Amino acid sequence: MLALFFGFAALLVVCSLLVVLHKNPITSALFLVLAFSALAGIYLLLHAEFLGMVQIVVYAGAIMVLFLFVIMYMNLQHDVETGVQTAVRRGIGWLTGAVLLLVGTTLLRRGWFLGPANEQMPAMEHGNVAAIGKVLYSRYLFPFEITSILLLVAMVGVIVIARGRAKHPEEGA
Amino acid sequence: MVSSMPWLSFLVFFPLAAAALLALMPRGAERSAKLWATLAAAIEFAVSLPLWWRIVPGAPGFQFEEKVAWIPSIGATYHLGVDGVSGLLALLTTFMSLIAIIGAWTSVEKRSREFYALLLALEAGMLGTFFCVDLLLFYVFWEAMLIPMYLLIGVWGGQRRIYAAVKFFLYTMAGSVLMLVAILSLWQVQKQFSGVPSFDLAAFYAMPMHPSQQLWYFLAFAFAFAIKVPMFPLHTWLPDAHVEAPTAGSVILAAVLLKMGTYGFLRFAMPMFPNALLVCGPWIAWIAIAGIIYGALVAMVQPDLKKLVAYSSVSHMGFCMLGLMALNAQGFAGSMLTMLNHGVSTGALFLLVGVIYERRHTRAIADFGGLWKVVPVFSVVFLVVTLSSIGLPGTNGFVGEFLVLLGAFKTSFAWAAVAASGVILSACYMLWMYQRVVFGPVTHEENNRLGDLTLRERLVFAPLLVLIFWMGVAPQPFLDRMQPALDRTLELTKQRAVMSATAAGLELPSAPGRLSIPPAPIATEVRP
Amino acid sequence: MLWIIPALPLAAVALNLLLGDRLGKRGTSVLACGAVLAAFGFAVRAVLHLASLPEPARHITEFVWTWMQVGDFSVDVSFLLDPLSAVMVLVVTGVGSLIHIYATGYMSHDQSFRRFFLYLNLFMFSMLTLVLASNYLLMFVGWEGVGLCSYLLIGFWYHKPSAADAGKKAFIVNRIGDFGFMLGAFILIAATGSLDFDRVFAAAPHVFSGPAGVAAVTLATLLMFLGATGKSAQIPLFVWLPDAMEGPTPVSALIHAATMVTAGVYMLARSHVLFELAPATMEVVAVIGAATALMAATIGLAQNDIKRVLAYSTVSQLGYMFMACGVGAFGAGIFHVMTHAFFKALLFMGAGSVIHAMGDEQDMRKMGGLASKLPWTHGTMLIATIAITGVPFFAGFFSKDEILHAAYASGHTGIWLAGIVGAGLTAFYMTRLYVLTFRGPSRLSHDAEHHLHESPPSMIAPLVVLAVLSIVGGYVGMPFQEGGHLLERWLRPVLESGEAGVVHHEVSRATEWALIFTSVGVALFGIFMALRSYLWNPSMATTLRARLEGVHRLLENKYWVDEFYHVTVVRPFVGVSEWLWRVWDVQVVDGLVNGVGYTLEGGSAILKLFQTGFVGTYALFITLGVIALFLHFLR
Amino acid sequence: MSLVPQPYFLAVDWWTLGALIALTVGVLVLLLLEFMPPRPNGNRGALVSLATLAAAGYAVWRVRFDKRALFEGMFVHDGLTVFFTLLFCAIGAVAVLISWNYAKRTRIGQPEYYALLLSSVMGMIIMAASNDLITIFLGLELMSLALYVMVAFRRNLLESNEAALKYFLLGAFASAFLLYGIALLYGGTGSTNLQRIGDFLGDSPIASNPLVLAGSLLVLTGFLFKVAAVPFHMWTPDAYQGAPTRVTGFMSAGAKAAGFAALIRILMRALPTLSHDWQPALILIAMLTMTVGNVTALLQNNLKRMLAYSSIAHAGYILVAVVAGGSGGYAAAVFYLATYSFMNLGAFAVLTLMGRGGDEPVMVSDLAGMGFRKPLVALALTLFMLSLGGIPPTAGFMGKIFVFGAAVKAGLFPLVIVGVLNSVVSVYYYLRITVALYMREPEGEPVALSLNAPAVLAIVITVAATLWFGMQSQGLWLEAQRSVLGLL
Amino acid sequence: MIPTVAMIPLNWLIALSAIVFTIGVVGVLVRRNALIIFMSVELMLNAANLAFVSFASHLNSLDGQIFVFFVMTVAAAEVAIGLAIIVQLFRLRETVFVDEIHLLKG
Repeated sequence: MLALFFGFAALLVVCSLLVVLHKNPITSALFLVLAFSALAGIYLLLHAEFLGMVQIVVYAGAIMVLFLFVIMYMNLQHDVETGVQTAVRRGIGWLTGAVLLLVGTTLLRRGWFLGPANEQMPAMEHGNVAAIGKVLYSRYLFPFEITSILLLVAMVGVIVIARGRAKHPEEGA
Repeated sequence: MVSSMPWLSFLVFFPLAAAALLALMPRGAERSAKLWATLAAAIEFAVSLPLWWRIVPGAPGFQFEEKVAWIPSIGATYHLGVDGVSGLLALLTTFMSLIAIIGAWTSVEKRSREFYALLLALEAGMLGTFFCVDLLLFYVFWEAMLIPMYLLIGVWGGQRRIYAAVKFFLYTMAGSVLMLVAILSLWQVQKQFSGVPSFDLAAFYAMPMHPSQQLWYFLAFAFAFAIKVPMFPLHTWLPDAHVEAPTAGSVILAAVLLKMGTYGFLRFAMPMFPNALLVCGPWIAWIAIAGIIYGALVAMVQPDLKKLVAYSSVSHMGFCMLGLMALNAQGFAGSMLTMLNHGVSTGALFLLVGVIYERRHTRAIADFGGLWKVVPVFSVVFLVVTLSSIGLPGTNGFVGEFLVLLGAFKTSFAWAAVAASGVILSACYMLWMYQRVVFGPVTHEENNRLGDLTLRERLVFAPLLVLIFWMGVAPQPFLDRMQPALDRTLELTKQRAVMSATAAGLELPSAPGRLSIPPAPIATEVRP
Repeated sequence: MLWIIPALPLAAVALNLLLGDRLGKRGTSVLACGAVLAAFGFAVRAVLHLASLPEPARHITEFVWTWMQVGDFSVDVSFLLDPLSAVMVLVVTGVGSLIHIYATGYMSHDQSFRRFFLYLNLFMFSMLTLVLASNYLLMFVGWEGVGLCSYLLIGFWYHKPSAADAGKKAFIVNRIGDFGFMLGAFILIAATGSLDFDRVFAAAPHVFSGPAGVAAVTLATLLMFLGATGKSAQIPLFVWLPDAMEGPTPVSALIHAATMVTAGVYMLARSHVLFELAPATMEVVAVIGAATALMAATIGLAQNDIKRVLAYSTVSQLGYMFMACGVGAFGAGIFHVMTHAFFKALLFMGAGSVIHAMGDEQDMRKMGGLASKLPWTHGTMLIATIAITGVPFFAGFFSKDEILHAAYASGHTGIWLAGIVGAGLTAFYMTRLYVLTFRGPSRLSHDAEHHLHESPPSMIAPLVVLAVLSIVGGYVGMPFQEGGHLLERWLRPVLESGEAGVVHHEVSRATEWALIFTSVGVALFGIFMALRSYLWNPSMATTLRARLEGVHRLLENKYWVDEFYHVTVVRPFVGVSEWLWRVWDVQVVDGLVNGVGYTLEGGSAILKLFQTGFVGTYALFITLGVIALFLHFLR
Repeated sequence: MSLVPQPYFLAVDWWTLGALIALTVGVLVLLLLEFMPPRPNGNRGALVSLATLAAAGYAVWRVRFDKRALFEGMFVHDGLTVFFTLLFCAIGAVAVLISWNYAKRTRIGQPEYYALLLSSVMGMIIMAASNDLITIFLGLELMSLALYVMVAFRRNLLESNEAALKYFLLGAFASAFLLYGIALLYGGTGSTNLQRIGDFLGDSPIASNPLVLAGSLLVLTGFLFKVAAVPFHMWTPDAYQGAPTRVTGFMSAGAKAAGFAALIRILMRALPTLSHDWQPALILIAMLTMTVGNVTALLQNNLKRMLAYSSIAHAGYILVAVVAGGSGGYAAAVFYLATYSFMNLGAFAVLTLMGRGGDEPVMVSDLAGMGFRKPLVALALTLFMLSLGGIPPTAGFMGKIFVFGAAVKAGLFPLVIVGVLNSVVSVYYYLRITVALYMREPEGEPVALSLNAPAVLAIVITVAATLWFGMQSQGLWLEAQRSVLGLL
Repeated sequence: MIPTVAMIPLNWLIALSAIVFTIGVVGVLVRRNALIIFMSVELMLNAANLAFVSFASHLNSLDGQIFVFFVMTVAAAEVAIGLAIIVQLFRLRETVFVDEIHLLKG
């Protein structure tokens, strides 16, 4: 179990790094898919089977396809990133990241402790899909409804932004 | 007028309403705007006149009080009231506003509706500031007043009007925001003390404060007021504002706006924080004295008439502050009288400068000379006003300065000795200026064609001259009206000093040093 | 009805202003002179009334209205007539009337005739207020009022820059004195609680006792004396008076000879109670008086402008008066004020007559031999000259002698000696003036010769009256009378109270005679020397001048006092002011204010640089912000 | 109050949800309008939006005194909710009014625009009404997504697109921080419900659990980003400048208010025990926010950009009140938000009138001489500037009184002094606008002013509110106090 | 009863999520391609999700998982709009490099 976790974790970290490091956007995107998949694996290990599935379906399946679609639509080549400016940016970026990680872990290493564990949790033997479904439509009905509006807005928004050229001469003058 | 009528509110809001109506007048009504404005100001002045005889000088507290809840949850009230001090200053305001409006008839041709509307709005703001006895309301008027003045300077001003207007606004505001913090904090303290939130002045008067606590409050208030006065070295907005402002603006600025600062000291900073006052008073007095001399010296070398008068204001207002810091009856009365005097005399001076500026479009002293021959009436008026500004006995300036110096002397010989040299210096700069403008041969050909004072201008100056002499020869009616209120303030200051000190378990700090001459024991032994 | 005396000229001023040019020259003359004459009439009436009262009751106060009453301090507008002010009011209205009449002739061709009389009446009002005031503050009103009129009248011909300058100088120098006056008054208020003469003097001996009290009264009197030096042109504030000769001559006669400049003496005499309490001040007064008398006399030796000679003579004579006050002989001082008013007014008016006749020429070097051309002027001037030089039986002799006697008698031998020398010098320069103007060969230009004419009767008549007074005016003060002479006895109710404070050294009759002979001898010697060097042997003056080149330069340039003041006071003041304005005010104080603005704008420009427009930068700052928050919690 | 699930829905619960229901219906109706034949002069979208907002407002108003907790305490109906719901409805209505002419004129995307606007309002309401981090997050995203699109609405304009991109990327970036923070808080407290978090932390003897600290810090970051506090503010000028003016107005008022509403609820409900830890940091942030906002605004020539920096500064003032805390401080913040919304919207409403296209960059110099050409409009703009500058007798002044009063009460004198001095600095650039309006002559052709009734109505409303709340602030203040006192 | 998932220590899970989160942050900071930046943001979101799930499993609660579910929804919506904006950007400027987009600044 632990070994599996380490494998997924390593895969996740490496793929994430490659997403950031790789020059070719398509490759980056593919690594991201891989990273998401690794994450799904970890979810499974954590007995979040439903999420693992959704992770694959939504992220690796839908979102990343969208990404790839866009990248290909744009026909992007390798990112050319040379010059002092880029180097400086990189240096600062990595340094900042390192510091962020450092301060974050320093704080957390002071001995954090978990909140109160839930005692009434139903036992989960074969996945938690049913439990999630139950909760989602009872306790979490309200946020669930919000997400529906959210997706509606996203749809409308995408249509507004990305539909064809301007129809009206005044627009975007 | 029945006393139940909101007389003070009428006084405050009538000009505002008139301003609104004026601003809403149709375009092309510029010509009649001045008439309507004059009418409004005249009505206002007429309605304010009973302030002269209806205020009972000896009656305690404020009179014609109007109190309406404003923001009850924080204890802010719309609370107006008047006493001898504010009544006189309000009269000065209505009077000088009328004068300024009539004085501006020919000088403002562009956008005159708006000009007069702003003047009237300014009048409303000033009256509100003098009448209100609620700290928050006071602050509202105090700041709101800046807007019309700012626009007057900025729109109808001279070359560098924008700089001057913005500087005026920001400088004054920078000072007053700290006062706002103090007010808010004071309100907090008051609420804890009495349990009832209130911005009412009386509530603050009734509250003892630890002397060490008072210092910061006092400094915050003093800073705000000192800028308005303006006290050296916070005065640099004044020359710019005066020079750039249109004549009417300068007149109002000098005549009334500067009084806000000294009035603020008298009404708020001093009685509310007496122990801090006792500590800071001598310092402020010395700064005031420095201002007297500094203003005079700098005025001496000004090439611009308005600037000269502006710096002379610094000097005169130094006298006002010195009188207040003397903390005795003479100093207070002198200071108050100097406020009125300065309002009349300096207002008249600015009007005079306006008169020649209107004709010659220059204010440089070097552009004039020998005017007596060309415009004798103007020169005579100018002379009288100059002498009043110098403080010649028989004119108003003398009585005020004398009482201030006397008051200062009673507190400290050195104050009076150094400050009195300002009397010499004022003669130097004013007479030198007068000489260069009016005496000598006519040096500029254009000046030969100057027209003398018109009938309207004579009518403007006549009441000013009457006041100059009246207040110089028989100032007692004025003194009678202000003194009880001043005495109460002084008494209140002393009481509160003792109250605060005892509440804090401290000994009362000694008053500023006195002359070692034994006080007058003789009042009875008079030779027949 | 005391108030009517100052009110009359004031009413004339008001009428003059109101009626304006409708008045005409004649109307103006009538109005102005009439008002002053009426005032004189009322004054005479009042004084007669005063004289009719028994001696202790000669003290009439008249309350008019409360001027100001603040706290425990109160001042009234109220007038006081007692023997001292009676003398002054008579002199002022009397000589004033004469000069008014004279001026109608003198100024008859001036464009600003009306304005002149307006000022003159205003001056009369102020001067009468000064002398009739019953308290220091009202006195101060007159005090400053005469200063104002002096300013206006000196600068009467305002188009002449020199006149305007002189007027301003007079006012400002006077203001310096007034500054002292005011501070002195403050001490009095602080000590006695009042400025009323009666109350101050009644309280003074009680309040100003002990070392602290003496110190206070010394300071007070010194400050008041500073005021007097300003008004009465004493060292160090005498510089304005010679310049004041820029004004029309009647003005010089009235203000700068007869009345205003003696206000200081009057004030000292009025305050003698205080001064006698402060012996140190008295010494100072005496020394300053003597020094002024001597110094002005020496300057007078070398001046060529007829009016300037008279001006320095005035300064010198005023010095005598202060000398008298300083040695405690206030009565002698007032006596000299009176006689001096007669003969000096006469001298000025005579000089005015000459100038008038000469077509506004004032340089004595261009005169000479006028005696025959201007007989009346010459005659009266001669009398006045004799009077001032101290020739016996003329007015000046009595008063000057009394002063010298008092100086000697009080033990101030040095002062006395200075007075004697001064008397000699006075005799010399006055005789020089007389000779250069009226005697010797004529040095007139052709034009002047042609223009020359005797003055109109309106000018001559006052001269004659004054000439008479210059002769007889001294007889009120005949020496060697038991119980003091007439004036002394008249003034006694006012002046005696304090006399106790001053020790009077009795001198023997013989010494007294010796003193008289000495002073007369010195005067005669001075006259003789002048006659010898300017009339009988004119070359001698030239030789003398050549021999004493340095001294002459020194005197001609008035010891360079003006220049000294200019360098040490005026220039530094203007310089400092310029610096204060251009550097301190504009650059430092305002620079700081604007500096705040510039700093903020600079900050704005810098902050704008952070806003690069790049998403990366913005994200970086967000991350840095998070890191900073972490660091905060890591504390 | 009880978090126990209600046995059944009461009528009042429907009313409490009325605003959200109305908005949802409104959005759907608007989207359906697309299928109806277009009317050349009609503006059905705007009318429907107004009706929707009115209905939403009415529903909440009807039950304004009730207190309900729904959906297991995720949605609460209390004073704060009522106050902010009404405020958001008002902001939305004014935004509809100022959008009227533009949307009508361009005739494109009319219903979509309004649908997005209403969705955004809905997101804001959810943010203010949520008592659970989940719904807060969802509300925030709903609001933000709608706003991203609205910013990008003039999609063929480079600036608009750039603004949207920056806003979007940084918004997502900040959301990630927020989300991570929520995760940590969840880990540290075992719940996402604010009430439970608060109760747990209140009972917990250990104050500084690093998980909670780090979590609250990151959550704070997320909200500080939304309200544009330094150093998370840098998106603001670009987004505000690039966005269509009406959108800028809407989001400057609405998004800020919503962010603060949620922040206030979180701080009051969930993290009161941590105030000791975050107060110094917030003090510094508030100071920096005021100073950077005001100082940078000094040299701006583009009006929208200047107002963007000004809005940053105002976030700083509100933060002062938030730092002061207590019912007074939060009430002051609420009060300030309300007044700020009106005056800022008003200012943008005036800007929408200017320029031919309605969205051209309006420079300060474009205002030259307008004061006497269009006196009333100029007067309105002046009033808004004075109010933003905190000059009496305007609402902005009273807002400052309450904000600084609260901070004074909390003893935060350095903060208050920095604050008031900042308000002086701010007055400089607000005055620049009046200088341009009244004291400068126009150079070249003056910018046209396209007056239209709805926008004028919007200006009249905002002017009235600015003046009324300036002179009669008692009512609003009581409401503000009640809103935070009656927090469920 | 605590299930067996406790075998994966929370420390490591949190560390992992922190590392991934940081990588995401770094990606946003160092890359100039808007798409990659956006992907990095997705990485950050997923790191948060990981943290949620980890906590959820250790707290024995479903809330975290539900949260992740909503986050995914949000992410999907966000991606749609974000990509739309980026596509429009590319249409207008032919670039997706954010350092070439700085019309608005100062």
